Amino acid sequence: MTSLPPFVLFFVGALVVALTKGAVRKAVVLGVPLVGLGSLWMGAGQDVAASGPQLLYQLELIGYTLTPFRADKLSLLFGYLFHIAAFLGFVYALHLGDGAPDGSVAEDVGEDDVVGNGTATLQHVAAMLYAGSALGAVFAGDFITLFVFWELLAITSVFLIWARDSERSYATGFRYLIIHVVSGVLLLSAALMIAHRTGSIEFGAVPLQGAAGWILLLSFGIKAGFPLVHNWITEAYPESTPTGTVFLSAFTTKVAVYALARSFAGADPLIYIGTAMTFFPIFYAVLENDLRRVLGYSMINQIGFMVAGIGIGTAMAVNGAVAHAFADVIFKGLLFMSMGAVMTMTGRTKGTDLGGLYKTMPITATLCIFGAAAISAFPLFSAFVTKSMIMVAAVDEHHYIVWLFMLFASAGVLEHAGIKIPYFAFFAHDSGIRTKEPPKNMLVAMSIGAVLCVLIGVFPGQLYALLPFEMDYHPYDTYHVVTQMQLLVFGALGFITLVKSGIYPDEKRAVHIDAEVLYRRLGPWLVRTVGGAVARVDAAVRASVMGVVGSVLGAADRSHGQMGPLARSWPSGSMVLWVAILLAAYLLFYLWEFGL
Amino acid sequence: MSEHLPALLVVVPLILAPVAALSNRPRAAFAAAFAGCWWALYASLALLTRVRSEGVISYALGGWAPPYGIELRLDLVNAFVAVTVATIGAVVIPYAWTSVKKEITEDRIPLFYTAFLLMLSGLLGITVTGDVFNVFVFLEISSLSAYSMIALGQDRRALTATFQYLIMGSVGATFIVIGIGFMYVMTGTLNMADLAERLPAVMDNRTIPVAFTFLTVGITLKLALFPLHLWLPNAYTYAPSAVTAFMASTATKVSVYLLLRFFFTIFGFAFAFGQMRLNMVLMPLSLVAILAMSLVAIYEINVKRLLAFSSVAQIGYMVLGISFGSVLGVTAGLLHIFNHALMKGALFMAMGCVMYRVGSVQLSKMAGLGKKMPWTMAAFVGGGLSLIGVPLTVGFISKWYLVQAALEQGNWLVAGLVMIGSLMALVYIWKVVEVAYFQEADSDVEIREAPLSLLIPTWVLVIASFWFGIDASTTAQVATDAAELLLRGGS
Amino acid sequence: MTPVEFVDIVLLILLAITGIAVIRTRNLFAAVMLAGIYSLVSAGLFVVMDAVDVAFTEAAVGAGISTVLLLGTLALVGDKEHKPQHTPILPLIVVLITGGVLIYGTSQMPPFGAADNPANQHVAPYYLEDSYDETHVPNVVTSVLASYRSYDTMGETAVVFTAVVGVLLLLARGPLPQRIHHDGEWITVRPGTTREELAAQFKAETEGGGGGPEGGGVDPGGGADPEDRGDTPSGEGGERG
Amino acid sequence: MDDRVILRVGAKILIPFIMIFGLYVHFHGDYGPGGGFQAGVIFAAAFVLYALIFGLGNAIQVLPPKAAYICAAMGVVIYLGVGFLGIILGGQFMDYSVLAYSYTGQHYGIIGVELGVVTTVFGVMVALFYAFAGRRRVDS
Repeated sequence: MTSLPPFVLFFVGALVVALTKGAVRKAVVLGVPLVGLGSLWMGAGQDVAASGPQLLYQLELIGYTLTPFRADKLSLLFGYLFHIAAFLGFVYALHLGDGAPDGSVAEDVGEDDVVGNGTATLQHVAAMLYAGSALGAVFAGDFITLFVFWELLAITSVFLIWARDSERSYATGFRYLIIHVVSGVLLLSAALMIAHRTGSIEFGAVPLQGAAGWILLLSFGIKAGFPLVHNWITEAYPESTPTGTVFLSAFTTKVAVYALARSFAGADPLIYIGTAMTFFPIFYAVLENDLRRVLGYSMINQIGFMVAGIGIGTAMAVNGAVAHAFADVIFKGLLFMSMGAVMTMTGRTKGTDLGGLYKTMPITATLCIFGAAAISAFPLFSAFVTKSMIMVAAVDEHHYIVWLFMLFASAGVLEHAGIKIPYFAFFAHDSGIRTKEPPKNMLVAMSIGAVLCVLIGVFPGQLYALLPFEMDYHPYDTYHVVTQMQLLVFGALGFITLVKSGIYPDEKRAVHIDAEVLYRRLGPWLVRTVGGAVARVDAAVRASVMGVVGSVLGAADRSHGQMGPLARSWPSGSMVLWVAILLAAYLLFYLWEFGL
Repeated sequence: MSEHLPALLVVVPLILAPVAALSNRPRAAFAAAFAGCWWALYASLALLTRVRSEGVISYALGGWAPPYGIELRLDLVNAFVAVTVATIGAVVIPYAWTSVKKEITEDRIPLFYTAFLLMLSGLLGITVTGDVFNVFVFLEISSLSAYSMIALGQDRRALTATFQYLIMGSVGATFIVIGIGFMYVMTGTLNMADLAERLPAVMDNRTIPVAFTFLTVGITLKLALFPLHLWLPNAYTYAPSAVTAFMASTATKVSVYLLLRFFFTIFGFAFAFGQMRLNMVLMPLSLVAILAMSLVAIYEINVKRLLAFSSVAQIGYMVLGISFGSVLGVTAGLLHIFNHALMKGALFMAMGCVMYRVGSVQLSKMAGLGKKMPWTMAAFVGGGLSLIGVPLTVGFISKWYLVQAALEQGNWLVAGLVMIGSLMALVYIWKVVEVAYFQEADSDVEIREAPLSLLIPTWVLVIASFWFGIDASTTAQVATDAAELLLRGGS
Repeated sequence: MTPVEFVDIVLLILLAITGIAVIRTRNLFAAVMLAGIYSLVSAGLFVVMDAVDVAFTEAAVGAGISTVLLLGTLALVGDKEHKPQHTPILPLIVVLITGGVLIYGTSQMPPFGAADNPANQHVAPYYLEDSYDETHVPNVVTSVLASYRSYDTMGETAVVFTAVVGVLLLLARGPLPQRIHHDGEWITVRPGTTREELAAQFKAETEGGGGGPEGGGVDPGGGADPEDRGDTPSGEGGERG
Repeated sequence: MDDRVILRVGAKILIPFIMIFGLYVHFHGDYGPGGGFQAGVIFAAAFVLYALIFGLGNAIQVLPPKAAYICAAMGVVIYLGVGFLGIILGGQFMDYSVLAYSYTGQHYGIIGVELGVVTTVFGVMVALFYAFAGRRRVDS
């Protein structure tokens, strides 16, 4: 028994959502992911288990085979994940269109909270299409199909940013769109080259040699948030609506991780790119005040682990990468949801504006801590059973330095995501804000997320069974648990020291740190120097690129703009003169070619 | 009857022209034009089917054997182009009825349809003939009728635009006839096949490159290859909507066909590309056309003019394909003739709808139209997607072949430039979408959706541009076969 | 120099003189008359080249009807030409270079009228030898035009018809609708509307809005759409002729 | 007008001859220079001369603009009709040989198409003349 391509259900669902209201719409947005998940599990899932990879609904296009639905273990895993993520996201966003949540929101919380019906429709439809596009991309069996959904991902998701309906979100969305369209064009370019070289457009492993491979890598890299092209993540996520960010965080980057795993498993450069990604965002994250942006940096950091795992390329590493992607969608979703809840109820996400919310939002605070524990890889939480696979694989393959960096980054995760997020939002100094728990559907969504985090952490076997490669791995041995606990304890100590000495997140006191733990001595210094250097280089590159672009555009405007010689109308006499000049030029050229 | 189709394809619309003029009633003239266009569609499709199954069709007019009499000669190449022209004619003519009633005074309407029929038969006549002088004769018919129709535009500037087109078009036609004259001097024949046979014997004479030059300049002027495109933007901008849609999708395409016919069939690939290195001229010019004209389009604020500049860029794609001188390249060029006709027809027709309701196609006047004219703007977006080259549209098929042709020759630079051209198309289409969908409309102006009689033909082309983007097997097959035929240098 | 060559040269010199005179004169009436003379001289030249039919047509159309039509046009637009703003140096240089290259390029052309020219070797001899047998028309030109290549002639007839369709579309049915600038708005005015009617129309439309415009406030077609800069061909006015 | 006696008398004498010459050129086209095109122009010239001398009003009474316009269109119909006749009688388009036996068919065909040409050219020339002459000066 096979099933329809999963995106179909979502696209049809989007149409229905656009046309319905109220209870029917709510039933549809919740039903579509659940029905989709069920049909995928019972249909293609069983077929793959029984008889291996399935290529379905193939058709011919100008001599190439399009495969809109390729099901194998890798794509199925992401397929299930995206259904779950979509379900969580829609539960979380269910209150949209009901007017202000609970009617209790303070007057001055800004425009983001009172969501009218029009915006709600836009968000639901966009989210539905977005999730469908992500599924389409994951099940694409060829580069053309992939390209279509790749661009659709960009186009549909940008509406989630624009849904905030402010000048800034509009500008941000536009930049977001441009970089993703560029990514798509690069993907298409690479596909053309690959088709030209191999005669096939199958979306499979691509050797990292020649222009095609590198262009493809760059295309995937933009979506995955590789260093220097990562800015869209930290720019766009904080600009979206509270509910929109939950969707954004789930799909785009994970599709890129999937694509990398599909095409570039075992490509060495990915190890170093991934390591860099785990590493550099930490400095930004520590300095950042907007908590949703902190989560954006954390996102890059987590993807870094996955990218490095894919780069290592062994069965365990790739398994670890995709498993971590699975876990990440859920715990990062949970964190974004908790911050979204805070934002919905208070209208703020700045660390300095918040604090002390645990008094009025105890449930949200608790659930947030669950997410924080998961991302920090506490034993019995999801990241512990997934990230460790990547670390182990790194050691197995003798990438010790990489392993050290990842260890450091893991501590950094605890620092900026595990502790900073819940601490500044719910504890720290009391900001005096008194509010309520968010709407019930938000709490339900967060609870499901938290339960999943724990379930994966406690019963990793279910997840492991879904992984694409066979392996024998047990996360709960003494060595792992002890190592991780040590790391966590020292990480926590570091944070406490920093806060108590009054130097967090202010950076001027770094020299006074009494250092016993390697990362703690290095940390502040790195924050100041390396982080600063990265920021300076980044800014310089950006400024010079923008300078060049600006001057090119200026020149273009002069020659091609309304009154430029290429755009304005010419007098007839000049036109004819021009023809005569060309006639002479052609004549001379041809007589020359002819041999005079 | 069916053996006379090659002649009837041209002369039925031609005789309907004076009939339309004599009827002197808008409705009757329209009926004549409608009949002529649909007859042409039927005849051209029948001919294409026949050519595909039986090979080249030769029709000796007056029963005189070529080269003494005039021959109509249909192979895959011109049958394909004839179908393109006739398809657009058949779709535009029902559109014209409503659109023209609004834009042209009623007493002019019968003569307008007369001119429309003359232009159609002129273009078809150029396409099917196997005689070079006959090409010139029908070129005159189509050009003269085009001038008069453009001049009917509502804006006074239509007159200046027509005047310039008249001057430039006449220069182009004259150059073509001078080139033909030189060829006649050197061979004593006007029949294309006969010319191809007799030219090699006199290739060492310096008159041949002169003929070659005049034909290059004349034809590239007619097809508006940069930098001889100067007549095009204003002509397309100020012509009545239906005329722009028809002209933009057919007139330059037929000139591209002439380029292929003259340089591949008559002069022969080896001479044109080997000795004269025509590609050295065509490739840089077409690349500049793609980049510079797309850039101009980005800055343009009159949407019809924007699309006109985009047309010049798109012509660049066709010529670029041809300039590769390979089967893949020429296939890309031929495919783009058909594909661009569909998408640009749809886009200009959508702008015609806007013109009908808003009375202007200035970008500033289009704010909020996405809500007020949803079907029109959706059609624009559909055509725009194709122009950008999004998969599942015809534009993608063309670009795919084009890039493959570039890669086949290891020409990475050109492949990259084609992609950049697509991005630029994205920008200028987006510019319109942004205004239409994301800007607030003037609330005090009441604008309704365009009437169905305009929307249906527009959407026929939009759907066709998706249909042939999804199932490109037929068009691609015909174009590939035609390209192979051209490169074999004969028929 | 044979007498024919002498006539040739005289006629060509006359042609050149007339041509230059047409370009030089600022009086369009004189230019039209000179153009007629130019046609007549060309007709003479065609006679010398044994192309009697062509000469006949040139005389009838070029020197006859076209002159009348051009005079008719002058009656509508006046007979004074604006002084050109640009010096003709650049065009002159371009024309000289192009012309020079062309003369060089065509220097290998077969000599005019030689029997062994390719043009006289292929189709032409067939017409000369066989056309009478096949059509019984003594004038080969007629049999070629009206029978062998009658499809071309059909096309030419259609061209002539197209010309009249074009002219009638533009001229014979009253003025074209015009876009005029009124009170900051561009509107389309149906043909046949007089200024008084327009003013009345505006008054009716702006009633209550206060102060309808004067009749003279209407400025038919002047200037360009302000939003549409760059669309108006610049310098067109100074380039006439 | 009345004082231009010489012009009027001269024109009255000339016009019939011009027309007869037109007929000659038309029908003699088979044997010497000339044919439908030239004949059409000559007829039109005679008419234009009449209009110039006796005024546009009189000319319009002789031949209304509409008639000229119909002539222009009818000529094309006649020409193409001869072509279609070829198909109807079982030959190719424009095939005169099927119109009658041997070269007689050629004669019929040529006379037919020349008639089309002369009608169109005459009609077009007169219509053009009317179009230009019938307009007022723009800037007056």
